[in-house]
Amino acid sequence: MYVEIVFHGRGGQGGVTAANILAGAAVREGKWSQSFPHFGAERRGAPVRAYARISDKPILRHSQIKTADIAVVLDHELFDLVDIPGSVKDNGVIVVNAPRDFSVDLKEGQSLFCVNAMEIARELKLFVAGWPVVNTSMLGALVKASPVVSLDSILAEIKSYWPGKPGELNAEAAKRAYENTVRCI
Amino acid sequence: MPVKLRDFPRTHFNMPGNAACPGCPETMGLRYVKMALGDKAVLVIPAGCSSVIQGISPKSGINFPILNIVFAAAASAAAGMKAGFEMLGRDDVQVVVWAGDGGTADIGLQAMSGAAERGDDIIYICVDNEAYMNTGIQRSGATPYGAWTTTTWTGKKEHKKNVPFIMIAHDVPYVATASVGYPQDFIEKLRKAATVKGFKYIHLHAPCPVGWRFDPGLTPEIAQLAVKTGMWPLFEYHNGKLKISSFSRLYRVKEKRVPLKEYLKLQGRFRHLKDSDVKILEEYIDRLWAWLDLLEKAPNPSGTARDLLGK
Amino acid sequence: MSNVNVEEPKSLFIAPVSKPAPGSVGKTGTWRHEKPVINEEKCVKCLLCWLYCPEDTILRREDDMVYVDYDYCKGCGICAKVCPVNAIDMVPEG
Amino acid sequence: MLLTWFQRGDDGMVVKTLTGNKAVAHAVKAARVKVVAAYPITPQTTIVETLADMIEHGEMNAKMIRVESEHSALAATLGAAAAGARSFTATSSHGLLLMHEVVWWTAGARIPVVMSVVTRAIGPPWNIHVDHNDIWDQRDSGWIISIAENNQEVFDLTLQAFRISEDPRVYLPMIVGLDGFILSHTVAPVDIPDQEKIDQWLPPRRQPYVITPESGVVMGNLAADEDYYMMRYSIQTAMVEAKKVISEVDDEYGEVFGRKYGGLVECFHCDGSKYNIVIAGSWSGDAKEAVLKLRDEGYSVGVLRVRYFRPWPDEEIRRLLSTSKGVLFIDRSISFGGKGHLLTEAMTNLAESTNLPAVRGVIAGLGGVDVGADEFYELTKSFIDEVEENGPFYDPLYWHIPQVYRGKYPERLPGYGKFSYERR
Repeated sequence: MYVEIVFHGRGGQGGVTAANILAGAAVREGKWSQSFPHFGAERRGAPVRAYARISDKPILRHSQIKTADIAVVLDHELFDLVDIPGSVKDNGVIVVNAPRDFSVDLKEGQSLFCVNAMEIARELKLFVAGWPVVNTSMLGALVKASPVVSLDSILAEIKSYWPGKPGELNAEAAKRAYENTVRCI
Repeated sequence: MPVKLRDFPRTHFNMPGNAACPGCPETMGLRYVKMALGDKAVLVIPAGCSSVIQGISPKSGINFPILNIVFAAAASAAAGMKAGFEMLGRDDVQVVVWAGDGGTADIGLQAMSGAAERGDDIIYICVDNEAYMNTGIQRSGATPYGAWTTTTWTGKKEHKKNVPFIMIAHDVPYVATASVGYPQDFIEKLRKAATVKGFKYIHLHAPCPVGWRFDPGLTPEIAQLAVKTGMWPLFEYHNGKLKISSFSRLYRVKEKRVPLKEYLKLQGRFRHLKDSDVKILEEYIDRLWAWLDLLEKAPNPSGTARDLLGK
Repeated sequence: MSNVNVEEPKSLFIAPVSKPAPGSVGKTGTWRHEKPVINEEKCVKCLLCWLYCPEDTILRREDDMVYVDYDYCKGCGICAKVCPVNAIDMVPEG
Repeated sequence: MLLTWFQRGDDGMVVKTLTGNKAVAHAVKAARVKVVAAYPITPQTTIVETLADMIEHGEMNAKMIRVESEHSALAATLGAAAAGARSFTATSSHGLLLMHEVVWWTAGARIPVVMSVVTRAIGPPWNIHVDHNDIWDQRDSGWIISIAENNQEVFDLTLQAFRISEDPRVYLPMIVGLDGFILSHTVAPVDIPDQEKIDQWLPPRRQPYVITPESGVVMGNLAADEDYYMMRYSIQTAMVEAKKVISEVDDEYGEVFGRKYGGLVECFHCDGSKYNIVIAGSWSGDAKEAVLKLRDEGYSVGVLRVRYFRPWPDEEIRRLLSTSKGVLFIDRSISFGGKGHLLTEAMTNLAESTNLPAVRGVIAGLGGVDVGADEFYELTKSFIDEVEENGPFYDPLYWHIPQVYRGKYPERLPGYGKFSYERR
């Protein structure tokens, strides 16, 4: 098993944190992992990327990920700014935070999974500095779309990342997202 | 507490047979540091005359343990040493920087400013011979107006950088000026500094016979004339309060000051000065004292702020 | 309490370390052109020469009468200049 | 192969997913460092941040000096170490260059300290990405210089650095390199051994002298030229001794903590391989992947990963040159007007070699240009195929031009064409 995942988000949305949590969750399962930000200047609100690798063998490579197996898109409007289908393989999976009726052109063979993480954040009153928190929800959505790690590992890692109440809340968001993620294309 | 010469033991305060020039003010100053701080001090010495004065390994002509260090890093190396001693439970060790005016006013200013701002618990002594003497008398930021050096052949065109004032602006607990012409005053100030926690700065005026072009027997006299002409006021700034030291108090009054020419005429470096240059220096002295006057009369905001910081 | 061990190096080790000692550049008495000679009859034992001597070559006897360490005295003449009773003469040498 | 040590939670090992920089901080904490002095610079900054956090929250009993420059950072580190405290600093790129004077001073003083160098390009133009010119720039200074491949090795090397530099046969400061962003900001699993076990393994600080009121030691005053010369000779002696110490420490560490890397170099299928890549740093893993693929295709090829640039692995390189038909050097640095650093160093071992292998020196990845396993595969394959087809050659300056510029610039510069041995 060897999977590469790219997280598309905006600066400040927590894409890097999501990638780190995913890497931690993989280690909980005895897998090997890496996560890293896109190494460039970051500005709040601008499109940014983070990456993760998960494997059942030690990961040797440290080079950048050009086309991933899975893309997690923290904001569906990024499709207008970034070539998201081009960032994943031809048979790749894209998981997007979007309303249920969201539609977009993909490459032949790619599939799209949708979840409305904004709605979950609002339901749970999960805001940080006025921003709805979607990154943890999208981890739930990711493992529903493709079980690269188990939901339990994600939840455990979230709770250890933010001990106490914030962890509980973020874990709940991930769980709800897991339950509500559907294939839309 | 007045310094009684008879009380000092009959030991070496400096190691004779070192590489200092005859009449050197730095070895004079180093003796006073030893007299004041005794055997609990280690020195940090950046590049300068005092690196050379120590002489040749495996002996050293300065009677202290020393960390010699690169030119720009004296204060930071001392800060590190102090931290090391603290972490090893050795709070009794005084870490003392002994740096020249180049190593303080110019290349070492940044490191010193950093240590002062952090409040590192060290004594920083700038031994000021008013030029880069070690490399052969080049002007420094601390060279006074008009002085001949080998990089200002017709006299320096700018005034001396006032490092003690810069250090007062850092709001450190102790700043003082001293002179090798007044050893007791210097020793007292060192002893006081040793009781103060935090960053202590003492600026020691140190006339250099070689660089200033005077008879080496005159080092103390020239140093005293700098004070008596008002050119080098002795003062102490402790916890936000500035006080003119006793040896300088008389010269607060302009008329009481020894005429500046008495100081200048003994030094070859000022031989070329015109009357107009002397006037510029006299005005510098007046301005210096006006500043001191302001600081002396000023309320004591620093003391209050420091109390609030709990220092 | 210190938990550092100064341990002898176990390879050929030459470090740039020294210890304070007299004569780090030799017998600097040879630098002199004039030597200070103390007139013990005039001396009032004020110790100013001892205080101002840059070289630490004015030494004190038990009774605080001063004498000169000619091995190292560089002959700067400060002692003679600071003496308030002119008890020190600078005498030309060799 | 699963991460088995993770499941061995009972024996006190803790697996964390950490960035390379956090791995450094954890190793520094585990080594019970007493004084940290550092100045922020990308991509080193999170080392300082993490240590400040640990110290302020009482997880680590140390004093942090937040200096105003890197020059001061190492000076303060040296000062603390001279007083007898185990001390540490970290920097990158321009910070390291600003510090350079004190780098030499520290080694000359023979005072062991440990410094992380998070490798980064040197400007202008500003560039914060990985490049080895900053770390190799310190090669002449008398520091032991190591460089890690992954975050686990970052932790292990940093911990070992205290042991190695404080060994009485060595008494030299040590740099641990880790690639900027590629390791410093990448999260990966790191096994942190039990503190008790670390305390048992890492002895209390040892150093040749301390500068204290009691010791009376004066460090660094003038010395006769002849004495200066012999002090330099002594540093070289210590470097030779360090080779033994490094290998011993690697063995011991392997026994105690279960991870052994091979000492000065890591030999990845390099023994007996006809062709070998010589490389250092994080992208060695990509080269290994390329090699695995090539081996699957029947090529006899391996990787010799340089873990220590100083002391230079003379014996290992000599052996490699003696037994290889071709050696491909991959340098993430260039000595302008000269060649890549790994190649330059290795060529000094050629006179000791019993064989004259084909050599190509590739300059690649400067300023963080990404070079992955696929590209290493292509580079290695074409090198081997060329040698097999045309016989051995010497091609020391082959510029692996970035994809977007490929074809627009020559890969071999005028005067540095391939030099075929037959023509000689």
